[in-house]
Amino acid sequence: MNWGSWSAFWDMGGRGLFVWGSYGALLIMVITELAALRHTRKAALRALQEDHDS
Amino acid sequence: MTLKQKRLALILGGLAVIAVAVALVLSAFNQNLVFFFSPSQIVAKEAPVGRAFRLGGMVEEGSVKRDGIDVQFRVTDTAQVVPVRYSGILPDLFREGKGVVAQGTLGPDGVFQAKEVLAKHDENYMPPEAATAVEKAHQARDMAAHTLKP
Amino acid sequence: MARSEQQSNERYGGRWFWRYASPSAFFAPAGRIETLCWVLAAVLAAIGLYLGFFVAPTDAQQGEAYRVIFIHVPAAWMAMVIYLAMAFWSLLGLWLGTRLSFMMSHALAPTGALMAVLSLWTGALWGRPTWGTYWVWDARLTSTLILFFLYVGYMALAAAFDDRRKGDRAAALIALVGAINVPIIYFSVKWWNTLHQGSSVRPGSSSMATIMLAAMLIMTFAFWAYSIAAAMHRLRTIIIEREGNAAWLRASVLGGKR
Amino acid sequence: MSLRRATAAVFRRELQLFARRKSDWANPLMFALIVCALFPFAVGSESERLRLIGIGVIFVAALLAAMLSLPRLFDEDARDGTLELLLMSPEPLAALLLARVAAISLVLGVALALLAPLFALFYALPMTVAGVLALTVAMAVPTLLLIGSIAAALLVSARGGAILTAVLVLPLTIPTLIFGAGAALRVLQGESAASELALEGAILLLALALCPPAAAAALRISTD
Amino acid sequence: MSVRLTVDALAAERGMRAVFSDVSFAAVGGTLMRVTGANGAGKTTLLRILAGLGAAAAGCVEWSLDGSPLPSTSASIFVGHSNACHEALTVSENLAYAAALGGADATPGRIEHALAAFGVRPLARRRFGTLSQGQRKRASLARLLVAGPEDARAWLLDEPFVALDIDTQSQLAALIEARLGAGGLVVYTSHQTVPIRCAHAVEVAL
Repeated sequence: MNWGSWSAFWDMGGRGLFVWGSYGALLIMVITELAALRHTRKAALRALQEDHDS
Repeated sequence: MTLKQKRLALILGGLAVIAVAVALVLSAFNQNLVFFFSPSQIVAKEAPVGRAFRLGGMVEEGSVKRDGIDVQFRVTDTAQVVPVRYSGILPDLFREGKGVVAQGTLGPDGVFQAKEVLAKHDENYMPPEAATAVEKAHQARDMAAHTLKP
Repeated sequence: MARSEQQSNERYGGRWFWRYASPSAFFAPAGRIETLCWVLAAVLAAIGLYLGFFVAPTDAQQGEAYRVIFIHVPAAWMAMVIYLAMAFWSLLGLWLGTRLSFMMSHALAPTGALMAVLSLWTGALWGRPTWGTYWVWDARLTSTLILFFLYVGYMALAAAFDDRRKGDRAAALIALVGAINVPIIYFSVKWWNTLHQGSSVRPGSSSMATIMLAAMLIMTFAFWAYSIAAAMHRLRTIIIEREGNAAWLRASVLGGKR
Repeated sequence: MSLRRATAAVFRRELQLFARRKSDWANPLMFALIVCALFPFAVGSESERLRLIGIGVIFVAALLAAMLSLPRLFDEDARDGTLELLLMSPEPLAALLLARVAAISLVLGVALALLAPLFALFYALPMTVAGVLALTVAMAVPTLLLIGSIAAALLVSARGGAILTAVLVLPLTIPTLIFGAGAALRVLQGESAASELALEGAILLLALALCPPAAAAALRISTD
Repeated sequence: MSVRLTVDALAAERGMRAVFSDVSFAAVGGTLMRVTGANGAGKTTLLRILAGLGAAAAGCVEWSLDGSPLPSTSASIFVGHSNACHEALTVSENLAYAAALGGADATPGRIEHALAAFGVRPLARRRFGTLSQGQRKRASLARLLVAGPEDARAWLLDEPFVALDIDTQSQLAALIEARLGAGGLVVYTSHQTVPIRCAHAVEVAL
């Protein structure tokens, strides 16, 4: 185990801003993409459904 | 000429043009290309005076002297040494014995005045000339050590 | 001259790959691949992050800052790999005229662009503490930036046509032109300015400790799985959008709900 | 024989059009001139500083000016129907497109190359640099037009053509920009520019061989 | 010379929507073929596919001359809705350009002859942009004749009689008749019924 405490873990040897900035960006981008994927799928299904109903 | 023959002629023409292009590229790479100057080249006065260029090599062990934000160190390719002056914050990876690239000008006193110092964590990162020189020096030292041991 | 799908179908009808080259046949397998890859991505990412943060030791030179490598390098690789895959599907689409190939390239592009942005962003945050600068105009950085531009150009071009068939083929052509140009750009930028270190991944050599390398490779596989899953999801959405009139699709998508 | 006649006809027509409508070549030149004149206002007028940025500004201005004339390649033809003549010709389309780009490059390339030394005066660059700059601009303009012809062909019938052309074309012209401006920079620093010139030429030749077929394919796609 | 056109199970789509499908017919030199159909039935699309300007969604188009196959682009002259003339060039420059692209050598005599057939000979040296609409139409139709009588290409005419006055309509009809008499193949679309005498008339309804 590398980290004595949580604060040491978040601090990353003084480089926390850079490390967590990177991982945070990854998280935000992945969440954004997943949301976009969901959104377009829902829109496509809705269009299909409306097309079907009418 | 039929359409097919015309196409063939055009394709052959295109290939010929590409061949000439490749020849030009090869001739360009044959000419002397300098991205970095090594300390040996600077000592041999191959580098321009008064114009900005890049100096590549290793930071000599024990040569770094800090004075506030002013730093002086020497860059070596194990054969020759060039003193460097720099004022500013050095990157984390700047270590004695590690690779460094400094951009700046060579003063008339023979001291390299660096405007920017960039460091690398990897030995691969060095001017190719310096890398081979370092490697050769290491080999020579190792061989000397081996022969002396018994 | 590009063939129509039907012509290709007649000509290559007997080949194995043809069975899955139509949207209807690939819709269901794509769903299964997608599910598998989401699971794989999550599991691999968990293992990789655990190894990267709790097992891999602090780097001797860079301290903790090096831990960015576990996402930076995979993202940079994926940005390139996805572009190659996109160009490959584009070539196949132009050559054989298969609808599915174009859909595949469209499905890959946004994820590829995301990987390019991610590798630039993490690279900047890693470069600041280690090299001493957020950005240098170095060959690899610059060509990743240009790769991002090419992704954007591809997506913009595909969206610029009202006629979808035209948009497909036009975007495919630009993807191929870009694929030819990327190496040229890379070498010219390299010539222009070289700063990035050589690649550190050579198993067995001392440039990277085994555990660090293992964490990075596992993260790379996680990125692969994620990219495939995202692309498959997008592919299925595109099939739903485009093949909305087909009975099989209505049956499989809407059938259960009504 | 008929191939030569067809390409000559395309080439001649383009020159005739330039002769009849002066704005086709005058506007890009004015654009380049104005861009070059704007920069000193932004960065200051000391000749030391101007010399540093001069080569880059002149080169980028020349490329942008050439890029502005890309829509001229096919848009008008698509509107008046002459594009159909080109597409229906039994001669290889790539050769016809090459003839057309050659005519435009001849006019714009030579004009911009002749203006480059004038721009060099604005930026206090020595005459030797101006000469190399003229040469590299003369090579870069055809390269850009060749690469651009692919995008222009694709966007004949698409929305938002002009901006999208820039987005697609400019990243691909980076190599020619690097070596073209690099050659002039070398001469400014008193070194030999031979290798940069060779590479600039190599890129032009590659574009010459690869772009016309791609542009022909692009045109077939977008007019289909 | 004997041109032959074979169309087999042709289908076309526009923006992913099917325009027509399963169109098959064959025609040889000397045939006048009229393509009919409502607006949006795909008449222009069919002609563009025959000319090699558009791609078919399915099926094939084959041209042959005396038994040997021809690429679509060498097999026909297409006259569409646009005049295919640049406004800044003179009429004869425009015609010479069209002829050179078509693979023919257009001598000034030929061009004048072609213009004369449509009664616009004096316009040869005028800029196309200065002509009236009717003059433009006639001048652009002269393109059909510039290559000369030995030119074997089929004529594909999309609404050729639109915007023509009665005189010009009959001039064009006469030229089409002459062409058919010489063994040429003419395919056209038209909403108007302009009488054209010919031995072999076929109608394709879309």
